[in-house]
Amino acid sequence: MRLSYTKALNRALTDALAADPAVCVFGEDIGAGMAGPTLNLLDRFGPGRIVDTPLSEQAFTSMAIGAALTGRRPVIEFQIPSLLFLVFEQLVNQAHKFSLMTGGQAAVPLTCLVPGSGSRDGWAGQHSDHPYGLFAHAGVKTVVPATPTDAYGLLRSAIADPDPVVVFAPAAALPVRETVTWELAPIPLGSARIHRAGTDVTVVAVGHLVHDALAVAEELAPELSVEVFDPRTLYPFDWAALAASLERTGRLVVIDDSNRSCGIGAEVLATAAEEMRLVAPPRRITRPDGAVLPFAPALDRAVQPHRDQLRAALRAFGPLRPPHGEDPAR
Amino acid sequence: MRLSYTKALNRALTDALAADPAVCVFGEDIGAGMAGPTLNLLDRFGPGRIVDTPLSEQAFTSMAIGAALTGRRPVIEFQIPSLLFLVFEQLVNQAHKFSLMTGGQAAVPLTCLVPGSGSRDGWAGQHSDHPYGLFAHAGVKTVVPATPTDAYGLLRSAIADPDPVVVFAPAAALPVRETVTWELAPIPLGSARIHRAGTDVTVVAVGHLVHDALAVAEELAPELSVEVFDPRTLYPFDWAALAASLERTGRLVVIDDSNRSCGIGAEVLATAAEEMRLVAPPRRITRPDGAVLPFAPALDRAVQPHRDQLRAALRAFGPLRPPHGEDPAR
Amino acid sequence: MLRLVRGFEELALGLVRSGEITGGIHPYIGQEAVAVGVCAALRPQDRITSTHRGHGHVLAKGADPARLLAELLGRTGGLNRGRGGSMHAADFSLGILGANGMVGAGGAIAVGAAWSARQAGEDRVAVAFFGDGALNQGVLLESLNLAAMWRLPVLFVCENNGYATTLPAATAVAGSATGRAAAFGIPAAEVDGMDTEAVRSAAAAAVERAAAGGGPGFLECRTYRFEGHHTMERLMKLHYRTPEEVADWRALDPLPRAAALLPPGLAAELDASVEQQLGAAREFALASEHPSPERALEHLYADGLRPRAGHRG
Amino acid sequence: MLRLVRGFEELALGLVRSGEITGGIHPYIGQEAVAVGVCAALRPQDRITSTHRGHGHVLAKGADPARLLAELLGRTGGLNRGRGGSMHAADFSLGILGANGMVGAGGAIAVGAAWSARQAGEDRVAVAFFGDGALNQGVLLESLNLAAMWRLPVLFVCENNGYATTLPAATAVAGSATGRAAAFGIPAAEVDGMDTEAVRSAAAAAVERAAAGGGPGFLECRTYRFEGHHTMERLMKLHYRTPEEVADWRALDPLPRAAALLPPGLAAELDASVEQQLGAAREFALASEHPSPERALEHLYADGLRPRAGHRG
Ligand SMILES: Cc1ncc(C[n+]2csc(CCOP(=O)(O)OP(=O)(O)O)c2C)c(N)n1
Ligand SMILES: Cc1ncc(C[n+]2csc(CCOP(=O)(O)OP(=O)(O)O)c2C)c(N)n1
Ligand SMILES: [Mg+2]
Ligand SMILES: [Mg+2]
Repeated sequence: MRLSYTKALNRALTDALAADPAVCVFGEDIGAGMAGPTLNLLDRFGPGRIVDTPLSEQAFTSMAIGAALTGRRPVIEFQIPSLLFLVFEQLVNQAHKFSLMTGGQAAVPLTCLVPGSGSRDGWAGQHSDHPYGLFAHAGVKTVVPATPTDAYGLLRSAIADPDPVVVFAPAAALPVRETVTWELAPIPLGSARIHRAGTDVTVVAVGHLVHDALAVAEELAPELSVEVFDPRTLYPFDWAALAASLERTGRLVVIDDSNRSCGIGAEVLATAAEEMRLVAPPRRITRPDGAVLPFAPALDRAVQPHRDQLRAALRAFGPLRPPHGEDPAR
Repeated sequence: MRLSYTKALNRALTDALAADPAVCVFGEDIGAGMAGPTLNLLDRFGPGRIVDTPLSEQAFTSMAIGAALTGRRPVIEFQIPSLLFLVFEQLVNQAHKFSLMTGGQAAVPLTCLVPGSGSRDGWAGQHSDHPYGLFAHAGVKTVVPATPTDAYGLLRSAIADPDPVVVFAPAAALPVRETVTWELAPIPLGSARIHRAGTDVTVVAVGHLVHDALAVAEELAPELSVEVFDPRTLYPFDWAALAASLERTGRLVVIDDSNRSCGIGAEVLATAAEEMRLVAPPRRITRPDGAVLPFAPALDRAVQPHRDQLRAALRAFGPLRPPHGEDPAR
Repeated sequence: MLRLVRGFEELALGLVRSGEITGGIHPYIGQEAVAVGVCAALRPQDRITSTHRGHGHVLAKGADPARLLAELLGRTGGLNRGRGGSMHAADFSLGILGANGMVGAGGAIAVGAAWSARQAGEDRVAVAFFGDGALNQGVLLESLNLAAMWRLPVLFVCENNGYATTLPAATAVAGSATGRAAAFGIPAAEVDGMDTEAVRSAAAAAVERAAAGGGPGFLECRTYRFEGHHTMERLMKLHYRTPEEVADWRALDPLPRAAALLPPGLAAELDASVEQQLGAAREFALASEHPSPERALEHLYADGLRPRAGHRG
Repeated sequence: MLRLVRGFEELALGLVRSGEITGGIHPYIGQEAVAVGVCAALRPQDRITSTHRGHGHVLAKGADPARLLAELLGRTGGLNRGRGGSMHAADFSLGILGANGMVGAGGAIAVGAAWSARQAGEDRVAVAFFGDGALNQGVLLESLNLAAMWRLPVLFVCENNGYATTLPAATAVAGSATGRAAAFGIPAAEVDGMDTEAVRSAAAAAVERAAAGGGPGFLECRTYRFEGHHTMERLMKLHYRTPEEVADWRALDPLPRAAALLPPGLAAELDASVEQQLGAAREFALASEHPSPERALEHLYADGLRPRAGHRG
């Protein structure tokens, strides 16, 4: 089966709705399935569970919290990433805190799905953020799948999780397709995936950048052996897997399409520097500090991390596999 | 003159209002001066400039943005740190972005002041956050003064700045008093302050923790020479000063009262690991990942960084100044 | 119940003064008729969301005063095991979805609970308590629209005590509370919030209608808090209310008003039983254990995920 | 002006189709009478905030079509130097505080501009344009209260085109737009949004009152967009409107209606001049330079602060 990323999200929602009558979906224009993941859900599950909402993000998010507190498993689809700013209070100060504040009486099994996070050509400053780092800082479970299979499996786990989870589906990952010959299944939150094994450098790539990292790793294969590490879940992060990878490579580059300061790139570098094996200074490739995406397409692209930067960062470790096959770093 | 931190904020507002008729203040219960910084402002400057607002944080923050776009220099006082979550869209997606999105036509000289950020005994989960890292990630100028003099000087600069600035006045710093024999004056944003010179370890301490770091540094003086580095502004960070400090010490500990993952502690460690001189793995002392402050006072305190942890982290570098005066690390 | 709520608050005030309750409280004294009247109209399966000034609602919906008091004291025997304190007290087993530290936040949560009940096919009404200050909070206004549009079984109870901290409602709320609700198509009534029976009967009508599928209701209860906004206010010199105004409202105290309706002797009997109950509550609460600091982050995640500590070793 | 706005959108639609405008636009076609009518009632010093569907407002308030088009093309000659694009087009020199990508956000910004003018002692009215979808956005509802409470010189213009993307206003807005405004004490009128003159005269009355210190006003303009929500809609099969409904509204097209009022011959003359103006705009815009990628973060901070790059070297 040929599976697109968006279709995988749609399948995950469909399967979750079919499996558990407590699952329901809120969002704008989801009846029409405008963004893709909710296509045909209204026909199949009806307006009692697929709720087209007015433009009241704060209230319908709070409603979903109220529903989650009383036995439902709501999913909210947000049309644009910056809507998460609008409901930041609801997610971080309410949903995230209920369990502790009530001494374990309450749980908020709420999933927020953002199909099309990050830059979409021409959507400009207010629609192009990639704010996953904010949720990782707050401690809300945060997922950024890179492939259709992972999108399916992680979204299923997010919906099944008893805590709030935010799932970012990067716009640049939506066109990804996979030929799927296996059974789609839930993938546990908090487990990383090594897409490509390597021995010289670990590249931690987030979301759509996994595909860029794989391409660059292939390209540089004659020069150095790159391990491509996809955390999949940014919070909780699979630190054990990262430590194991760095045990092998000792070198680290993070490529992450969010703002530099206090981003997930910072967290990975910091934790590695504190606790893990590093034989050379780690590097990160990110958006600039405080980035706002300018409209003009060339400027928009200039603000996002790209392959040239990754290539340069990898080569900056110096020649690790000279043509003769010796390895001067060992 | 004996100056308290709160009084310093009050003086800064008074002087800024007196100096520039475009300065105005919005906030809840500011007429009564309930939180301290706005005491007596209403009497002196009148309701045309000191605006007691209804509980409409989003609208009055947007209003302040509208006023800032059209020539005013509004200051907003927020009663509790989590109100920043409620206006995250306004600050990050509107105020921060206007300058770039308009191609430089517009500026938003808006100052947000949070007197009493972080934990206040007994205020529990929703009132005890220290969300400065969120703004540093977004790229909004972020200031956390540790002393009355700095509180005065940085707040004056924040108000004079053409961009939005968020000023956090940690609850635990409010009781700090200083005997001020100098002229209070603006202090430029983005410049760090070294409170205590040292040669063995640099402790980057944020806000009220500067005072804890100083106490621990004194206490451990016989064992090791600690430099206490107060960034004062978390964004933009004074990287040059930090690099210079690490050039001297080569060892780094950050103590920061915010959540660990993707916090300012992560940023400092990451940047140091990437670009600066480190002779030992850096460390950070923070709140735990995803922390929510429990109500019971002993639990609340257990979640905040404290001196014991700093002491332990410093001692973990091993004996640097043995009784004989030799320095095995050199 | 009026007496219990009043007595509880007086007890708590004493424990704030003696330093045993950390952080103070927002006393409910004066407003008891609202919580008691509304909750008297509710069925056990109904749910409520409350506010920063929540003790009255929590007690009136049936929470154990001993466990509420233990919560205010931060003890393991507390409703929330000492993790929530005054502003987050909750008892989910009784449909008390919690006090809330954010003004207006409970409104839409209650709407969600109402939606949830309908989706689950359960006959439950949800009640949102909130103050006049919350009338200007966007999320609350949004939630009026959703409740109306979807005809949800929810009752909005605005306790208009005339002030949001120091800000008079008269200078904060354009138009009227009931006018706003009506503009969203929600039947709205103004009630004397110092009269328990008036509140109860208005609430009962609204609950009955909501339960029967008639959609949301809205009550504005005119009331007054006799104490400061927060216990901390005693340390400040604030002049936002005149002593005369306070005295005028104190004259409307719902307690004597309710007592006057009782058969002779019963009032004293009730007083005695409340006193006994509160004495026991005090004893229980003060004897309850303090939670141990190592367990500070227990319950942070419902799946038991243990977060990384803030330091190593 | 009606023709200019219509012609501009048609030109822009062509450039979207040919791929020269990246990301598409939210076409204003059909709603021109609102922007043109309201802005005809404004004085040069007055200010506006606009929406994601903002071209009409920006042009009607006087922006240069050539520079607006260059903006949509992301060129340095654009109003925002190519940094904003369709959803953020602004001309502060003309009091155009910008289109805005967040529904409802412009409302309270306009209230702030009105407050600002009053505080500065200037006679300026602020106008907030927004759609029916924004009627359910908390910040907008909050801003109605602030404007009313403080009697600010602001005019709220709700362009009710019947839909928020695919969601019919009838299933999203409980009560009515004007009823909501009235509940906050704001004089509110419903106007035929397909009739430029009706809109102009209603707006003029409200602006005059606001400027004279009479406080805010609210107009609900019933209108319709003839095109899809966004140009991308052409690629989707959506069925939220019937072809009959679209045809009925197209019959009310404000352009022929306005043309019929002109002396014979003038319409054609105006058409020709608009065509010429737009031809020149197209030429200017397509000839304008693309900004250079090294300058991607110019203007990020008004004080010139240069952020750290996202990579080293
Ligand atoms: C959204 C929000 N804004 C501000 C505050 C700070 N605050 C707590 S209570 C309060 C006043 C609330 O007034 P009202 O809603 O009338 O309730 P009352 O205190 O009168 O019971 C304020 C401003 C808050 N907790 N949440
Ligand atoms: C706060 C917010 N919610 C959702 C969106 C996504 N969105 C953009 S336009 C739109 C519909 C707006 O409807 P309306 O206000 O009626 O304006 P119209 O498009 O009809 O002109 C939506 C949902 C947004 N940009 N901002
Ligand atoms: Mg009140
Ligand atoms: Mg519309």
